Amino acid sequence: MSLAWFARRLMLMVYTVIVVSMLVFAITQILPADAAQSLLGENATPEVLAALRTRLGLGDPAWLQYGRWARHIFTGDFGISMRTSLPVGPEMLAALSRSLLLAVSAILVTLAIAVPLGVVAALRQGRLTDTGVSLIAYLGVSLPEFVTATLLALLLADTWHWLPATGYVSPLEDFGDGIRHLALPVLTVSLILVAHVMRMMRSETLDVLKSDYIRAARLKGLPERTVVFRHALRNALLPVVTIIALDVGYLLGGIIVIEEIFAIPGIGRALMVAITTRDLPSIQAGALIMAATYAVTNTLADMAYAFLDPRIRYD
Amino acid sequence: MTELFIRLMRKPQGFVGIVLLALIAAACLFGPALAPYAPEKIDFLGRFRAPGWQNWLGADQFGRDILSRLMVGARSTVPLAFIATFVGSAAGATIGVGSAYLGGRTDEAIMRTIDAVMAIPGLLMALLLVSTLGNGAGNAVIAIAVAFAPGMARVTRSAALNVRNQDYVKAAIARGEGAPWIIFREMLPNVMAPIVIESTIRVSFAVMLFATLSFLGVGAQPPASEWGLMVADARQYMHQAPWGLIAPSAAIALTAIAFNLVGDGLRDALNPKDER
Amino acid sequence: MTPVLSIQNYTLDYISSAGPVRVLHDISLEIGPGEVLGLVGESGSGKSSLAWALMRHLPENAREVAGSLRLGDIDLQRLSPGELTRIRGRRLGMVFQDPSTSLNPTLTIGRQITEALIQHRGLKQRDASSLAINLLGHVDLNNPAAIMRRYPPEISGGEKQRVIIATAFGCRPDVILFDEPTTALDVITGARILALFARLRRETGVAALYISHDLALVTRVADRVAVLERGRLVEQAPAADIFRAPRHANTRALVDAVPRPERRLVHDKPGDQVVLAASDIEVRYGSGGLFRDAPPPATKKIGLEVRGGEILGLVGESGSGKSSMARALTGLARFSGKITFDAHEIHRMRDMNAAYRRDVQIIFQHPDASLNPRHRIDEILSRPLKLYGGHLADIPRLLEQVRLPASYANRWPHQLSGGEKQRIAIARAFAARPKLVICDEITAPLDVSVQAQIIELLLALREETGTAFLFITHDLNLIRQIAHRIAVMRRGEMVDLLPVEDFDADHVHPYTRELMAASPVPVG
Amino acid sequence: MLSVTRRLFLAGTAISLAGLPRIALAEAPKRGGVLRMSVDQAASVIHPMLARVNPEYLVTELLYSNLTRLKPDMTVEPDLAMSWEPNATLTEWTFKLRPGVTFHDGSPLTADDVVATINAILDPKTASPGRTNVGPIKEVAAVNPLTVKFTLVGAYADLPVALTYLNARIVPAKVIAGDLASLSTTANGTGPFKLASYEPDRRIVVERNPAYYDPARPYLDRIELLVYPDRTAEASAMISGEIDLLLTTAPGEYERLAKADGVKALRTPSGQFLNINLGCDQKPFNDVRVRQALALVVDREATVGFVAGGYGTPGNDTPLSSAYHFYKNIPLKKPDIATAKKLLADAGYPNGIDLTLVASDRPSTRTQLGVAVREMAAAAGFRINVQTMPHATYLDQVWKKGNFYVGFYNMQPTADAVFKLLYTSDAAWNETHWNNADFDAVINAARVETDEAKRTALYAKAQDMMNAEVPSVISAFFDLLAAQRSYVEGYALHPRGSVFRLDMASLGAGAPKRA
Repeated sequence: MSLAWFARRLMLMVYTVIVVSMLVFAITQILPADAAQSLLGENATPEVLAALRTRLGLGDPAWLQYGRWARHIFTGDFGISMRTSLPVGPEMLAALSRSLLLAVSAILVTLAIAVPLGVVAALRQGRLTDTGVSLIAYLGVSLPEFVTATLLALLLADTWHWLPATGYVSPLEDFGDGIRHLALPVLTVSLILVAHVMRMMRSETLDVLKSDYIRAARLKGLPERTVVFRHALRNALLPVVTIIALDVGYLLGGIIVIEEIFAIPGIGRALMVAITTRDLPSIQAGALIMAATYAVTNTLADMAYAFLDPRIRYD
Repeated sequence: MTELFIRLMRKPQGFVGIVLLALIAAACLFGPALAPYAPEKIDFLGRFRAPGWQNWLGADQFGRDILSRLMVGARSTVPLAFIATFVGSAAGATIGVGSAYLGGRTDEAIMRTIDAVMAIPGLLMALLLVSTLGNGAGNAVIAIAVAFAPGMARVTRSAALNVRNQDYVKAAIARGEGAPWIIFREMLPNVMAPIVIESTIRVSFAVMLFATLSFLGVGAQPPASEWGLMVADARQYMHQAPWGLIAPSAAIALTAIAFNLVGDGLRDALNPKDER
Repeated sequence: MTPVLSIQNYTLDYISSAGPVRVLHDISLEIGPGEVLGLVGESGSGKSSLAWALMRHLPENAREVAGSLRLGDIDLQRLSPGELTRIRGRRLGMVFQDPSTSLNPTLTIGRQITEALIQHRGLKQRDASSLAINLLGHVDLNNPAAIMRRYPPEISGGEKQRVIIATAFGCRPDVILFDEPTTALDVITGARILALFARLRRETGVAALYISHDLALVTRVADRVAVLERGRLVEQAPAADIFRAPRHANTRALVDAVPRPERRLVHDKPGDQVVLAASDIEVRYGSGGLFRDAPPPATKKIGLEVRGGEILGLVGESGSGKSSMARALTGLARFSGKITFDAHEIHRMRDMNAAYRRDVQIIFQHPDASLNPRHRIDEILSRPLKLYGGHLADIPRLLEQVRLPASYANRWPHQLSGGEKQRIAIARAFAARPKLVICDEITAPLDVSVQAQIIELLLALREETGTAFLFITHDLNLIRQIAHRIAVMRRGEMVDLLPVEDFDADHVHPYTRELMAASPVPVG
Repeated sequence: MLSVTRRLFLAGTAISLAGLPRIALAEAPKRGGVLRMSVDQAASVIHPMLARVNPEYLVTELLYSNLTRLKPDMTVEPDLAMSWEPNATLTEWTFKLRPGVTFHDGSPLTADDVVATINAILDPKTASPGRTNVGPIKEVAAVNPLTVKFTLVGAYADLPVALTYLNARIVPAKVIAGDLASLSTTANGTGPFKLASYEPDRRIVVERNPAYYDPARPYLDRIELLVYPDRTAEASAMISGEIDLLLTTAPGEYERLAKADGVKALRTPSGQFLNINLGCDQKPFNDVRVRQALALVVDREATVGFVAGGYGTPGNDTPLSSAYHFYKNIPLKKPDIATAKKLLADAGYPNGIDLTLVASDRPSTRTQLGVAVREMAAAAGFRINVQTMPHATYLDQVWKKGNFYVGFYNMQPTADAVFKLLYTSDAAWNETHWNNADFDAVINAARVETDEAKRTALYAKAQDMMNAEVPSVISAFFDLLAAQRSYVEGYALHPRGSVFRLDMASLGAGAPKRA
């Protein structure tokens, strides 16, 4: 893991962002029912539409628009929202911070639940615990977020009144209330993630338990406890770093629905609103920021993995 | 083939999965014939009728029979998810095998670009595409296929790269075989197993993604009885008529579970562990 | 004298879906104090199962049908899990086949030694560390304190095996099981490990069960040798006697199959005409990038000539570049340099025309990988016939040529044994009626008896067709039996190219000499 | 005599000052407290001239004031204007401004501000949705700092009503002269509240304007607006006490809210309606019999059930509901499949007719109406394919262009406003192209008629004409549904749907303390 390796990894990240920016721009450029129309709604008149289109630069060739857009983004300027007339960048980043709070909480909860369950299932392979864990896992990966969210809200909030159904309170303003409001969305996201991570954790643990070095450790006469905790767990946990990083991709997609349902003003909902109102700068900025978040997370995960795993470190 | 099927049926998850799939297939094939009511027949007096002898799974806000809508809706949910996965998998597999065969810098460039595209979450990609192409089931299928292709390309490519390094492929190259023979006769048959396993599991994602798009209002459109759309409609009345929400949710979950189970079963059946 | 380890009438079954399969029949063995018993057998003979039974690490489908396993006065079969941890490592140590997978890659070497010492010798961490440093020094590792802080991926395979040996000896067990401890290592490294074993044994007087497929090697390290065949013990004899006077027919076959350089199998002279001449062949894998240095070439300007009907041996350890030569000559790797074949000059892969590809055939190391699992045997054999001209009706003849029944045409590769698969690969190569066949380690994964049959087949085919061979191997003894000339490669360079008769001469390269010394020749 | 009645009828004075109903109350409303309320979509535009949807109208109403204000009975009361008076021909109107009113930045309100505001709204470059809704204004001029004179294009009796229009909030002249776009992110009005923070997709906070012209109001210290895009979630938040007031809810949620402890469900009939627009200038709807046939297949009572969850009133193909001042109670059309079939056959479609009905996806009731009508109409031989599309696409491709699609409209302040918006030949949104000269004449006569009885007769005639000729099928009016915690006092649902009067709201006993 040399400096060159770092540099290469960073280059890849930059390449990712560039490819995504082009892709997002290309897709949004050919959106039908152009932005000016949707901006003006029922009150559009031809002359007003024309004026607005010129102002938004919608008439220029695509590559010119892309160049202008990319240049502005490079300087940190994501443009002005067509919908709210506010600068898109700060809005999206603020939204992202709220989404990240949700995402990070969900990942922590997931790890706390999924890792022990996965390991236990692997250690009790084929027994009742394992079957139970597998059933939960199947259920988790087979329920779409909107179903889980609805059912959880129906039970935990409307029927049993344990948690607030929706809404967002910044934990910075009121910590307790903020956490209470995060509980349901975090639970929903976690349920799906737990299913996934648990399955991975189980199969990783099984693989590690089958490995030669675990056999060697056992035959060295180490107690089972030491074998599992010192030798197996560590190696089984390492790939989870990468799995979690890849799940961030799912997570970022999933929060679109979660935030919509739970009224969390995060980047997912910002994107959903932007897409329904054809707010081009917001769509472009939101999608780019989301993809960049994913790229950065993965780069960091790769680096963390390389740092933690001597196998990679000295390749 | 039959041997594979027997192996699949012998595993509990394979067995349950196959039985569920058979039920779903029956609903797709004979749903409209078996449904007790026309799926779009409205009944003013039957609005929000609870499950009972008249409507086994209850009725929705238009008094439409939920069971009938589910049975007919299977046709507008599962086959579409299937098609989307198939198209996405085929495209992804072609890119993956091709990339592995070409190797070197071309492979590197293709895969790095695929990685980059995968930085856009699937749902977001699908949303962007659907909003470009226009709402509707057909466009949702295209969007899901496009969203799936990069992932499939990556899975296929890693399997194909493995095969590419096998001596039988090298032997074919050393013999002077042409590229089409090597790709389609030597490599592809040997990467089919991971492709089939991955695709099967992805059908369940497709069912869910399709339902999610419909839920967000950009997939199937009313009055279609697509399951995700049914959930979205029923959500408004979930406190009045929770059965309207639960029935299609359960249908989605069961379908997804079925494909997951069969996918896992196939994984076991196609890679039989050696018995010492 | 009471034996330290005794196996009495031990019988073991594995339960498979087709019913129980017997893997060990009524085995009785004893190891006395300070004795090394060699256990030899080919793959599937049950030698590893015996080791696992002793270590109490049998798979779940194993059923111990009869017999007893005793370590001194301990009945191994009756140990509770808790008691077992006090026996394993402490009284009964083990050294494994593949050192690179037997150490946990994410724990430091120091940790992995000291945890055993703390567990079994009741030491404090600090004492365990200083003892570990001593032990590592004792197995001839340089700078043991630094090694303690390293992770397994940071040290070489030989060093890892030394670490494992140090751990095993450090706990002062009564008996150590060695399960093919040098098989995964290069010849020279393996020889050094054996020397280390000999020294430690002398010093500690530990008893050992040494398991190997290599009869020649076992006769050199063991006091007594037991030969296992398909789960039955066919012979037990002092090591010195077994080669000289094998009593059992199976043992004799095994002994005969062991390659010995002095027993030449080829007696003719090659022709004078050069079939293939290669000069300045350089192979590089991958190229430099923006942030990446180009890797060193796998072969550095190698030149060689193969004459008509000649067997040219190419010998080297792993990573020496010998396989890269095979890839370059068959157009599987990019290369620079020049190949002249039948007056046709080749400078790059593209220059290889159909005639060249027909005339130069390659057979690969792994029979499992060289046949497409999705093609039947007849389809596999039909390809060269279709490409180079020939009749599908020839397929039975091709099978017969490699001593296989014609009915095999309808089979799938997975229905064949390893040796049979390799025969199909040979048949496929000879279907093209080649002038030169490149054999890339084709016998390495096979048992010696199968290896001998394959060699016999190749030589017979050579008689019939007059084909020349470029025979790539790491086994110097084997190649000295059959080659006319032998090239020795090390780290991409050719250090020697000698007629086989000259190998005992003085002017051989020191590396070649070292290689010869490391290749175990049977005692007797 | 005439001029006196006219004056009484048309002119407004400060005598009927807002807050009058309060006098009847024994206790004065409690001052102070924080009201937390929810809206179902973000108020993403707080520029008063550009606001388009209810949450935006709410925010601009809190921050700004109009000259006049619409009362729940759809008549006007003074706001920034103390009084007004037309000339005899109703072509010139003079408004007297309230003295001593200041903007949030402390500068005084003058006639120049009013003139600049009206001119900006009328300027097409501003692209204000209110441009065609503030009345037929030709010219507006300041007579003196507290007097403004409007000169109209023609006679118009409803100018004071028109000036209540939701975009006609008065903004400072200097902002208009300077950076009008700055109002998208900042606010400087004369309204009861001042903008404290603006995060459109998360939370908008307004605080009491201490310099508001009525020293008694507002009662609340602060109002927080939260966005709850999901109706179910919004209702759950209300039930759990997260929010004190929600502006609008769905029928399904209304029943749950009505049952919940501590929640008061609010409901008022309104003129908000869904219709099916029929292109009267194209086949097949250029034949009145096809339109009549379609009108006869729709079960209006059932439609109220299907589309409005029972919370509404059946429509009779005229845009006036009982909430309008000039509503005429015509016997409700009953489904008559036989007659409908005969009409269709007469029109040349004995074997039925294939049609594609377009419904945009917002609000979802458009599609519900489409689905219900499709099934109802099937019996008479209408084979309707319902096509849904995103709202933006609909606006771009179908709206005002298509000949068979679902429309959705808020209640307008006057009968004239709704007819002139949708159904006359010169309507702003002449979607049906009915272009009935007789109808135009009736409407034009009514808008300059000052005699209440004659005016009622004219509008009755207009409603009869629409009922008979069916330029669009109007089968259901929605009731407005909302909810509040029971400790919220002084809030009443306004049938217009986009007037809120939160300056009247206060928190009674039992309200939670909020920082």
